[in-house]
Amino acid sequence: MTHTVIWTIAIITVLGLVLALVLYLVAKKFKVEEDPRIDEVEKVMPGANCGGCGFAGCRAFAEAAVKSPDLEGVFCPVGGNDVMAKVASILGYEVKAKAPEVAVVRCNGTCEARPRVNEYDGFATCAVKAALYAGDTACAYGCLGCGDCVAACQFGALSMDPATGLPVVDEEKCTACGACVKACPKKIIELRQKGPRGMREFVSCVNKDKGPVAKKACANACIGCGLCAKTCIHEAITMAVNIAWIDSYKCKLCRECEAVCPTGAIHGVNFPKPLDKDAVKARIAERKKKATEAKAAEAALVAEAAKEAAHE
Amino acid sequence: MSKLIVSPSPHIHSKDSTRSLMLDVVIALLPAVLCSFVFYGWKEILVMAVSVCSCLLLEWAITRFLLKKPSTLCDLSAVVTGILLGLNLPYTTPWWVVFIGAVVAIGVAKMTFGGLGQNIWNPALVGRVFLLVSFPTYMTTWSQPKSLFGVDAVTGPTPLGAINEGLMQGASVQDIMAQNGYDYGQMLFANLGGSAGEVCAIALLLGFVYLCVRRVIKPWITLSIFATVALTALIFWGVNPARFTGPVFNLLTGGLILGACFMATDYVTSPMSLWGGVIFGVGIGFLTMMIRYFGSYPEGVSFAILIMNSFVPLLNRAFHQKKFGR
Amino acid sequence: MSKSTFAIGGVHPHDNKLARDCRTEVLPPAPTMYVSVAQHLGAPALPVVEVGDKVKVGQVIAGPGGFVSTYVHAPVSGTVKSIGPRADLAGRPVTHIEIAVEGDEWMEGIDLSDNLVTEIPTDNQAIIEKIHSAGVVGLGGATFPTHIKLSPPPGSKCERVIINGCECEPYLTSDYRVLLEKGEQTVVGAAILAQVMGNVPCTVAIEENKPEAIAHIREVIAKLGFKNLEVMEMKMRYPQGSEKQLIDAVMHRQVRSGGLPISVGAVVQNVGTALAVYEAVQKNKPLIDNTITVTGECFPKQANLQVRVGTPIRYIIDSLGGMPADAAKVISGGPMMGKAIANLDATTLKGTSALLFLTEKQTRRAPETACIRCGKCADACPMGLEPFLLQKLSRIADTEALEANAAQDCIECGCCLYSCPAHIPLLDVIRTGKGLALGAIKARAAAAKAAAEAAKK
Amino acid sequence: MAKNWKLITDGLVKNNPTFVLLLGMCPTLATTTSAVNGLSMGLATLFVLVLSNVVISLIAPVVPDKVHIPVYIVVIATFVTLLQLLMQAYTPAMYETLGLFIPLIVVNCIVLGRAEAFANKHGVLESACDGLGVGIGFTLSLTVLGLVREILGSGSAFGFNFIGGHDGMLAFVMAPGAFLCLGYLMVLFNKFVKKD
Amino acid sequence: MEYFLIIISAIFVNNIVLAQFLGICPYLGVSNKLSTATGMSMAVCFVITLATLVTFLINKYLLVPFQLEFLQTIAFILVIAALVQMVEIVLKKVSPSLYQALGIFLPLITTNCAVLGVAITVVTKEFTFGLPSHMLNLGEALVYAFATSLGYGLAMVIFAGIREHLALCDVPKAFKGVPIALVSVGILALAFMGFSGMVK
Amino acid sequence: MAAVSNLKNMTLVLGLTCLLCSAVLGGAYALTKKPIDAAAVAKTNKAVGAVLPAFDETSYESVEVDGKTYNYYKAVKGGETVGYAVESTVVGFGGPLSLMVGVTPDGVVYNTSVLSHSETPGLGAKCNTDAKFMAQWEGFDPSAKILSVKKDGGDVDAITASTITSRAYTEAVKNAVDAVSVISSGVEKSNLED
Ligand SMILES: Cc1cc2nc3c(=O)[nH]c(=O)nc-3n(C[C@H](O)[C@H](O)[C@H](O)COP(=O)(O)O)c2cc1C
Ligand SMILES: Cc1cc2nc3c(=O)[nH]c(=O)nc-3n(C[C@H](O)[C@H](O)[C@H](O)COP(=O)(O)O)c2cc1C
Ligand SMILES: Cc1cc2nc3c(=O)[nH]c(=O)nc-3n(C[C@H](O)[C@H](O)[C@H](O)COP(=O)(O)O)c2cc1C
Ligand SMILES: Cc1cc2nc3c(=O)[nH]c(=O)nc-3n(C[C@H](O)[C@H](O)[C@H](O)CO)c2cc1C
Ligand code: SF4
Ligand code: SF4
Ligand code: SF4
Ligand code: SF4
Ligand code: FES
Repeated sequence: MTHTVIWTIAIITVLGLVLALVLYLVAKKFKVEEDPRIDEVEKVMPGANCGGCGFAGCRAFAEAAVKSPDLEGVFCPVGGNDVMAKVASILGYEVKAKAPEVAVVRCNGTCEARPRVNEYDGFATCAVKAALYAGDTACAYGCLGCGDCVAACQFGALSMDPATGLPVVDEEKCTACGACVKACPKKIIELRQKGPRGMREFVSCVNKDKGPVAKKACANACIGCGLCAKTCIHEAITMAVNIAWIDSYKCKLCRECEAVCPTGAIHGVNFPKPLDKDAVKARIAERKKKATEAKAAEAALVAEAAKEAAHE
Repeated sequence: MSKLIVSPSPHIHSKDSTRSLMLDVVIALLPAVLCSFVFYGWKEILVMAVSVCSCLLLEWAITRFLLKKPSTLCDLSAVVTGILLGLNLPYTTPWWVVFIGAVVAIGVAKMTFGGLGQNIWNPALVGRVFLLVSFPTYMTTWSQPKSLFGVDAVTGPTPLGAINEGLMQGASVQDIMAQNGYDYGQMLFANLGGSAGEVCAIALLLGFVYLCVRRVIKPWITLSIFATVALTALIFWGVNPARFTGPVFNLLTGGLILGACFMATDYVTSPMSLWGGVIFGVGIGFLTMMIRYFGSYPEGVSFAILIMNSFVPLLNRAFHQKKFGR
Repeated sequence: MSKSTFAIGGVHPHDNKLARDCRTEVLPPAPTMYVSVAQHLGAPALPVVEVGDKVKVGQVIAGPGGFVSTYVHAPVSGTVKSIGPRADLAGRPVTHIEIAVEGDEWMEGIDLSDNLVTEIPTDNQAIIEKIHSAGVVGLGGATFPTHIKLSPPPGSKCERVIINGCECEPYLTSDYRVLLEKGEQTVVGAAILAQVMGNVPCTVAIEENKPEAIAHIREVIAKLGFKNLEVMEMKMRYPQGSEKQLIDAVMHRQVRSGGLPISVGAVVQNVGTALAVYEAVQKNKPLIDNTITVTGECFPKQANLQVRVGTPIRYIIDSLGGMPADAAKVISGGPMMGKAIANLDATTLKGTSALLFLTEKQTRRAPETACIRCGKCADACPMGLEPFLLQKLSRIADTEALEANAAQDCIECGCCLYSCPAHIPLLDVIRTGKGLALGAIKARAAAAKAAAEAAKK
Repeated sequence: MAKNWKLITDGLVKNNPTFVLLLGMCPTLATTTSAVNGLSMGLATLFVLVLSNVVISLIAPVVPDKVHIPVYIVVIATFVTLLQLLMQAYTPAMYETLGLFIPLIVVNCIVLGRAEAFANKHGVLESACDGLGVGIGFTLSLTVLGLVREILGSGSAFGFNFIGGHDGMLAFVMAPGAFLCLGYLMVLFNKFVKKD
Repeated sequence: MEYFLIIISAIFVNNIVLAQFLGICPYLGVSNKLSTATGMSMAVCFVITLATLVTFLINKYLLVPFQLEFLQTIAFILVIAALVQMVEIVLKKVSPSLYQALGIFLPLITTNCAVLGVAITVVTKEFTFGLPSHMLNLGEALVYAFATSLGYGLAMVIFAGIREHLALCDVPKAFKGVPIALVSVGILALAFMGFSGMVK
Repeated sequence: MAAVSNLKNMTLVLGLTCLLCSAVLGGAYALTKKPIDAAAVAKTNKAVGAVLPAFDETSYESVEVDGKTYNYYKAVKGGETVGYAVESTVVGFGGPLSLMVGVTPDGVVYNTSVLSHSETPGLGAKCNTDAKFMAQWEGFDPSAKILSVKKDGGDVDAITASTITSRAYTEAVKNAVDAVSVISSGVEKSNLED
């Protein structure tokens, strides 16, 4: 009996020692130089070697993480976010701080504003539809309404409004990843600065047709009249091919452009109060009047000065 | 003028639809179904009715309540599954066993994968094999049928069952055949016991020809199964006729024709390319014979088809259509 | 010779040649014509006239806008009213030149007589120049500028010219009418093409459902005594008329993926193109009109019309009795390859071959159901592709797999979508996949070129 | 205390080894032919899990990196062998039923996984609680799976036959039934228990 | 003939995954792609065969003479763990390409109960490939181990094909991922029951 | 957190762990050896006891019949052999079918039990559970009844739909009975020689 016990101890211990020794020697002899960060990352991994991450074990994961430029698609389901944060800190990645942006839909061709002149009967995606033709309204630039952008958004921030046939952005959910911008074949969605308290001003139209044509196609179209650009004293608005564009970095949110737009193509969102067009117009008129007066005054002054000069 | 329709080309479409194809399969199965009614009578009608109805009911209920999708009953694929399941069961199967078979076929093998077109394994066969494994008693006992039309049908153990059993007992194949009075002519037209679908080879072949003529299926898979079974049997039988049964016997017995013509050819669960299909067929034929000769189950077609179904994704990867200019 | 056809795939839709026995009528020009500058494959032409200019029939109004591009001529005489964007057949804005028709005054030097000129000039370079300046483009559908096709890249050699008279699309009869009514001219045109390509043999390929045309052209060839011309009777099968398939059927050679027909020694030209070549070379007449089939069960009058380029579609419809109430779709071209027209105010182009009217019942797509892996699409695909797979890969935008499975080889014939019993919009989706694959190939080629250039430096 | 209690309950749902972590699949499938078998296997694993977690949390600080796996394995294997000896001595019938899968607890990824993921970074009590939670979670899942398979496959529950001595659907006591049951139970678990 | 029966039995009839329930975790874990599945299968083949060789000898010349069979579990797992680690280290140095193909799967294999399972089975169970039943000798043990791992590879490759296919399919959301994989293995196991009885 | 991985530490820790663990195991083995042996004996006794009348002790022996070796337990009560529990293995439907057949020295089957089988659950597996089938072996006298299934003209009632298993079972019993006749004839012979 004791005999067995002794042999047990002897065999297992010797086995253990021998293996440890051999392992040590082998590891020493066959040492391969490697990025030391791999070891570091491996250390913070759960070490379950479960393969759940899609890589063959935790070490393979660590290697992939070290190689990956941005840790995209490299995620350990067992360790979760905590572990990933540690991994990120080891590898020195930081979340880039970015001015908050949000997706904006630049088409306001609602079903009423833009009568359908034909009916699409193909595979219902904007990409296929756009490759085929201009769309089922007279506007060749407007939203096609098949919701490629909605499908592209992984965050559920987009949805189609059945009443207007246009996509709607849920500002809360939108992460400004830009997937929808890439997906839209009509280049209707733009990422814009979110603005203070979400307030922002933008032209909700991309129609490049001349005024009358655009107007005929869609009641809400930007007709390229340039009133807004003329009104804006901050020089935030530029005109290109019959269409206005507001630079969100220059815009001071005075809402004057919105008030003067004859078709309502300029949208202001998240303002605490609805736009009182008349008031703003009055303000503009006031300012213009003042400006003219000032000019007149100046002219008068100049004239006076000239007079005086002549006088002397 | 109403709005013009705009769509990408082409602007016209062939008359085929999933439903029309399935309908063709149902039509092709009618002779076999009628034969089984003639030979087995009202009990078989009951099995068939329970099978088809429960398949339809389950498909409807699952799409409606679990998947919350529009109903797919109209494509008739559940009817095909129901009929084939019915043909694959002994007419003595109790109704509730048939129902369980339908649950497995439609619920597990088909709808779990997402319904028509998504499944890997032939639903009717998964149902059948599940029952075979789960309720061997019901699936292997045969008793005297009471035929609807008074035709005298011969039953007993299936020929393959009898051979299997006889061999275990040490008898030679010839003895067993003689003892049971098996005769190939009889096998071609009438049944020798077994599942309803094994009843009449001619009726099944008629359906097969119909499907080929209507271009619903291509014959390669079926033919390569037949050829492989015949060849394998020929070799073994040639070497030792006392231990192994011969080609004609193997072609005519045990659901081989039903399996080869209607179940191995199911689009969803067979390879798409010509050569993939041939290898698929050869595999089925060979495995069938191996199971028949060496396995414990007397009948191998169902298992062979299911096993080869598992290889279909690999076959589809390995064999492709011949491309133009490549 | 026995009837020939291509090796793989293909479908057999009912040919429905309703207008086959209608003689070609000449449609007078509309009061105002709108001539598009994008009537050919490649860069749009650049207008060379100004608003207010007076133009004559056949006068150049727009010149080539690039290497792959060609001339556009005034189809009518009159005053240029405007030059600017106008919606084309697909509703997209394209520059059009608006001409208010005044009289019918032709440019000098254009031979308007009916007499057949069989004498072929011997200077091939001059012929190609003439073809170029006449703005001839392929009329088989692709509207590829013909003069480029006729100048093969150095090192490649043409062994056979094939005149494509298959007209395998259902309903279309314009090529058939051209063969019957202008057989002589077409044959001379074919002979010119054969000579330009180096006195090679020339095959006129005609499908078996047009026996009169086959007989007539055989007769004409015999009569005119062209030794290197022959007629080949083809089996009826769509898409026989597709270049690659036709070369396979006629010469039993398959153009490799990404290759041009000339790589197997073939040049394929449509019947209409041959006629246009005849008119350009022998008559100095630029490409300003073409034959259009107006057809459809629901359309009151079947017709083959000789129409000037730039005629508004609505004008053609009205002149034949107006839009039928039950027509739900109007197609420019045949039912398999044609483009659905979104805008009836658009005008005809050089390549417009037909106006087809279909009812909702004929054309409305059935709802898509699950793929049952029947393989019918793969059986039908003349390129040996696997549409069921390509459509799945296209939907997940797996560019690599798409390229590996040859999505770029798709000729967009529509056989797959036509045959699918599950009504899956295969071709719709595959087109985007093809775009992805082609994009990847081009990007790679560009990168390789850039690398090679960098290495040179 | 609340923290330790949470560790235990986490093992039942959030970290359920069978349905969430998908670890220890082999014994899960192989030994659940009946509820009692599942329960026994679960308890056996629980035993090893708790003890090895405790010991490993104790020795972890002194174990060099390069040999930590062999060391942990030796510890675990010791408890497994202990378990084997005890079962052989006192529950020989159950030992035979569970057969190969008792020694295989050594390689059960749950045990080593918990050792690596938890025990070597935490104190003794926490590790014990974690082992307990995960072990109970494992035991529960195995018992439920065993119960379902027993009901479907043999028409009995915990050995009590309720369909009059008839058989059930035999496939469920064989290999296919094990996979099928686990698959469907997992869906139910995700839907009704985890509710993510 | 004997060897032939062992091979058929180990690959088809008593398939290690589908009938014996061993090595399921990596089977479910790394069968998403055909390429990884093949790599893993080859690594498993190598390790199982090597481990069986070593453990068989240890058992025969160390444990049995001293009547220490009860130490099988601990001795075997120690040896296997060390062996796998050694193979990994050596492979990484000697043949980086082979390491890329196989080595990255090695850590997964230590916790794969198939290896220990086969090692223990081989030295404890009597087999009956035809009667009478007997303990395996070294040659048979190695053939058995190799064939078993081939069976693992076969099941793995088939399954990877199926999963790649399913990835393109419209599987109900609740079943996506592991549940549908389990249901699929279930049906696969059902199909493989057809082989039962081929080798008694 | 962990100690440095140098040779000393590595071997030390691993060695120590092994030492401790093996000590624990050795101890445990010593402690459980008795109950384990007892359990093993109890198991045989139970198996033998199930197929033979009461006995005091058993001895494990073997005999060769027609070139096949049969192991058996000879049960002795009060110095007198009360029966033989023969291990008999044949091929059943799904694989080997091993029985323990208890036969009294006069060649009558006392009882049978299944040691192992691989028959189909629900069919052949019933040979281990079907009360009617199992009961018929108690006191089956091969000299009075024919040892083959009814279908083959014998007196054994087969399990429903499992003729093959029943046949195999019957064959195993027959083999055991034959073995016992050899054993007891051998015994008689040796008695005579004495
Ligand atoms: C699917 C398909 C079908 C076609 N069918 C015809 C046809 O029937 N007749 C024809 O002339 N061209 C047809 N074409 C166009 C030919 O491929 C080829 O472009 C044309 O014959 C070249 O001559 P061209 O340059 O004179 O147009 C088809 C093309 C495709 C892709
Ligand atoms: C970018 C491009 C370049 C081409 N270059 C040539 C050429 O050099 N020679 C030629 O014979 N055809 C050339 N082709 C014409 C094509 O081979 C083909 O005839 C044309 O696209 C019409 O064919 P389809 O109607 O079948 O589509 C070119 C086509 C494209 C799109
Ligand atoms: C799935 C299945 C399992 C079977 N299992 C057994 C079995 O365990 N034992 C047996 O004797 N026969 C078994 N059989 C064989 C059949 O039951 C066979 O028909 C029967 O043994 C002979 O019929 P009989 O017993 O009614 O005369 C099995 C058959 C099948 C299909
Ligand atoms: C030629 C053909 C054969 C079929 N064979 C079967 C069959 O054997 N079993 C079955 O359940 N369904 C069969 N179906 C119906 C259908 O394809 C099957 O239910 C699908 O596998 C379900 O996804 C068949 C359909 C066709 C067109
Ligand atoms: S796709 Fe990205 S940018 Fe667009 S709405 Fe969604 S989250 Fe915002
Ligand atoms: S915004 Fe763009 S992508 Fe979105 S529905 Fe409109 S056209 Fe499609
Ligand atoms: S459209 Fe493309 S994929 Fe479809 S049949 Fe034609 S060539 Fe093949
Ligand atoms: S024809 Fe349609 S249903 Fe058939 S394989 Fe192709 S895509 Fe699938
Ligand atoms: S338990 Fe067997 S591999 Fe995980």
